[in-house]
Amino acid sequence: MAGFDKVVNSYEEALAGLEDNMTVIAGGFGLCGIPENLIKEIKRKGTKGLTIASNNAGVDGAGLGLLLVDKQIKKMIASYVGENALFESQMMSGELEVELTPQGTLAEKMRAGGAGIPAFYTATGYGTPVGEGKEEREFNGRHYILEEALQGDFSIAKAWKADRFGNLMFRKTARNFNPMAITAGKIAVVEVEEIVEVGELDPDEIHLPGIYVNRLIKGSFEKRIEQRTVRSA
Amino acid sequence: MAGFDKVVNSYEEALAGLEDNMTVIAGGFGLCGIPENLIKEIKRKGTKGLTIASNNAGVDGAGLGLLLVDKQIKKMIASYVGENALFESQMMSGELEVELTPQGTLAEKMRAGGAGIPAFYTATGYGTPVGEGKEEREFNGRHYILEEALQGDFSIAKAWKADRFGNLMFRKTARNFNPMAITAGKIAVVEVEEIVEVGELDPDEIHLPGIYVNRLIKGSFEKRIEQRTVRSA
Amino acid sequence: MATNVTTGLTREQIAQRVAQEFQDGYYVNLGIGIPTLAVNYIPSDMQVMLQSENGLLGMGPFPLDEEVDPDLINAGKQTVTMVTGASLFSSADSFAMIRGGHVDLTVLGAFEVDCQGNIASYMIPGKLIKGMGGAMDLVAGADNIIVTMTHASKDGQSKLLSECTLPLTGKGCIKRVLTDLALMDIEDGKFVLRERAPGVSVDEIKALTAGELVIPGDVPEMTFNRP
Amino acid sequence: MATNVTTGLTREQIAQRVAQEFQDGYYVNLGIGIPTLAVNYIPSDMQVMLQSENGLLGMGPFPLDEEVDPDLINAGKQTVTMVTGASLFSSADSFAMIRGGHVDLTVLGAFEVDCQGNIASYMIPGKLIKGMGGAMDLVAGADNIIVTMTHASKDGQSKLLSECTLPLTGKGCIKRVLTDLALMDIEDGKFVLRERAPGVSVDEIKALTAGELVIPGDVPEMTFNRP
Repeated sequence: MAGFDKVVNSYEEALAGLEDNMTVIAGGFGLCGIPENLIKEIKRKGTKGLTIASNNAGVDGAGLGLLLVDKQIKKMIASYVGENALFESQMMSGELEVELTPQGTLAEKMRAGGAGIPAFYTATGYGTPVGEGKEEREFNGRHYILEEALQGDFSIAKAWKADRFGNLMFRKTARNFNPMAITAGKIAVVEVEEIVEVGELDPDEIHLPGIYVNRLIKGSFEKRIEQRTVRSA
Repeated sequence: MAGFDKVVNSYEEALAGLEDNMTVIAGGFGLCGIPENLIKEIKRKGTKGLTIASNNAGVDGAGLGLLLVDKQIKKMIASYVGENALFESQMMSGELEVELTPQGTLAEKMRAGGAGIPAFYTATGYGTPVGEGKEEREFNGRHYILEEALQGDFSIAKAWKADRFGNLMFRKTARNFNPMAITAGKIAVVEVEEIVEVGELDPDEIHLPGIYVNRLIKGSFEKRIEQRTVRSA
Repeated sequence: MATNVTTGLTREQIAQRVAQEFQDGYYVNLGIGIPTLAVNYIPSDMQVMLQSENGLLGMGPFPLDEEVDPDLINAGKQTVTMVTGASLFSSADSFAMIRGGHVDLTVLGAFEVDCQGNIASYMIPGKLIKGMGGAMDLVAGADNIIVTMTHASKDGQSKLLSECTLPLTGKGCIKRVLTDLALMDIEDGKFVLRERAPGVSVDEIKALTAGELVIPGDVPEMTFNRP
Repeated sequence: MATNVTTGLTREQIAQRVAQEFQDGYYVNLGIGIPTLAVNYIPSDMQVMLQSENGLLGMGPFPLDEEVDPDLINAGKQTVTMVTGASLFSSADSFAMIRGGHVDLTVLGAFEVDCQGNIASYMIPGKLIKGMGGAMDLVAGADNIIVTMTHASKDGQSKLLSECTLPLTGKGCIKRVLTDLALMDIEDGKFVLRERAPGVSVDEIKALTAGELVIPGDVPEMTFNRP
């Protein structure tokens, strides 16, 4: 890898150094914009004891759900974990620890982790189970709780288009948690649908600068749809 | 104004409701990307006693410097206020209160104000005059100080292109503080170089959604350059 | 205290009544279920823009079969479309918008609401815990929230309590509740009855409201001018 | 204790020595003045990308006269250009990048540095206070900082102190200082002499360093392989 060229040529190389008991921050919302192939590579590697922060935990047989089969996830930090029978059974049996985090707080915790903000106050979760054990404070007569930043040993994410320097563009709602997830990982690994030459992306239209990306790989994606809803013409 | 059409047709209308002693958050860095005509309208209106948060205070005779002539600014929250003799004399005489705020903290305070984060911790300013009187706290062995969000009665900003719904695109480094400034004002007024029809901007390339914009006006801009530096061919 | 509630609003009528809270130029976030139905009752001379918390402002209807795009879904993970003038952004930016109070109206469901403005909507202990998703951010961030729910359970237990029994989604943040029986505001620790479902008496509502209920004089019946 | 310091590095040599700290693929933020000069000494087989804290990653040289664009300036408000592969972003995103420690190397000037790693660079009480700009964020956010400065004032007063006398820009955040006389690391509350400017003796450096200075054996002279 010379200069700013972030491209790696195999998924094995993309996740080299990922070890048991590490923390991984993952992009995606439901099955939309998830790093499908990076998740499959973690399954292939068999890395265990992982703490994973991701808005959802996939479904049975897809997305992060794949990592439940061989019990590779020790702890899940997520806002919504429905639609997953295996997840439910491992959570109920206590094999899988779950830290439910409000969606906006989760997004902001990842952003904070990438932005050198160790903690912030939010009204979200005040007076609820989420606020238990957390510092409460009043600002201008409203109640807030203190939430700490989230950082990972790795982050895995999916973007639409990248140049070789790792400058990224996302597509539609597949953007979701991906930009923040990337900023919050010590080693950020991003898979994309297309890699273009440097200079092809308009600097004003880059969603996330390549400085945050350590490794970049071109993948092909299934893009499974969770709820296919259509109207008739 | 019907539906989401944010366009107003005069600068008078754009700043209607701006009154003495209000707080204004302004975009711009130096003289780059400043809301030139909105500043001129404040000068014309003669609004006094203003608290203005902006990275800089303009220069003599341009930008926010114009508001010093008739002593319209009571307090300035900025990171850098050099290159302005009138500013210096009013500051030295005590007519003008100045709250120096580190540039990144200022940007984050504006973002927090728009994002419902009342306060956050940052290492910036710890152990310096900026940290005096602020809460200090350790996270993971590092020292941080607590900084509170900034909000304004109005925000004034400049973007490059907008559609009538107020969806905005900025150009090059004229983006700077503008997006956050806009989110932090109760009434956000934005002037732009071009207003296009709704649907002309690619939803993936909008830098700031129109939900943050209350009033939109097309202006013409001088774009004065502070330091013209060139190389020879 | 089982009560026969046959005269309440249908899901469609609740949605229709919710739509009457919309104003021209409103940015609205609608929860899954009944709230989403309200879209069908937006008057044709009014513009309302829907925020989907996964990163879309300007959500359109479901796609035609040939328009389906796996990269374009709503917060319920359903495939959707965008309206003209839509914008896309990250989850952090989406919740900055929500938490910062920029959305004009939020409509969402609940298991219980109490007259302190507390809401419980995400967790029933002992049952499967799926998570709060964006609901806690939505109730904490919005100034203007309408909760839509059934007034009582099928066996007649009130869901409008003096104090929620389930774990809270938000504390002291609900000011307006629309049920199949009534529209109520929450003021000073009391439910204030504003409108009755057609054919439902004040006494019926009283009987099914466990929290303190104030009846401010004559309570009008809801009207549905756009059926 | 006026000392004759004629043998120190020139501004260009300081810049040249700074450039030796660059590595291929480094994202670098350079302060105004000497740090900026370092760009001229980047080896041709090395890629370094410059961050300008007003919202640009990939800053290029000054523009040709016909390229000047008032919308494209650096943090010193000078007109600049972009290199191929540049990206643009807001000030909040720029300082997220800086504060989050994503920039590999930061080079900036100072009035004083002490052996506790403190730096004073923005304010001289009694003189005009212009403000800290982005300097406090830069020193707090970066792991890898080089301070470039003159070793002593014109009248021979050391600027490398046991404790800064001016208001601090940052506390305990400086680990490496390059002056016209020496390159030093700061370790365990002491300056550690790493390199001497050509022709400058250890004793001369010692005499002009007010903070505790450690001499780890033989201290080599700086070399400038790319003049």
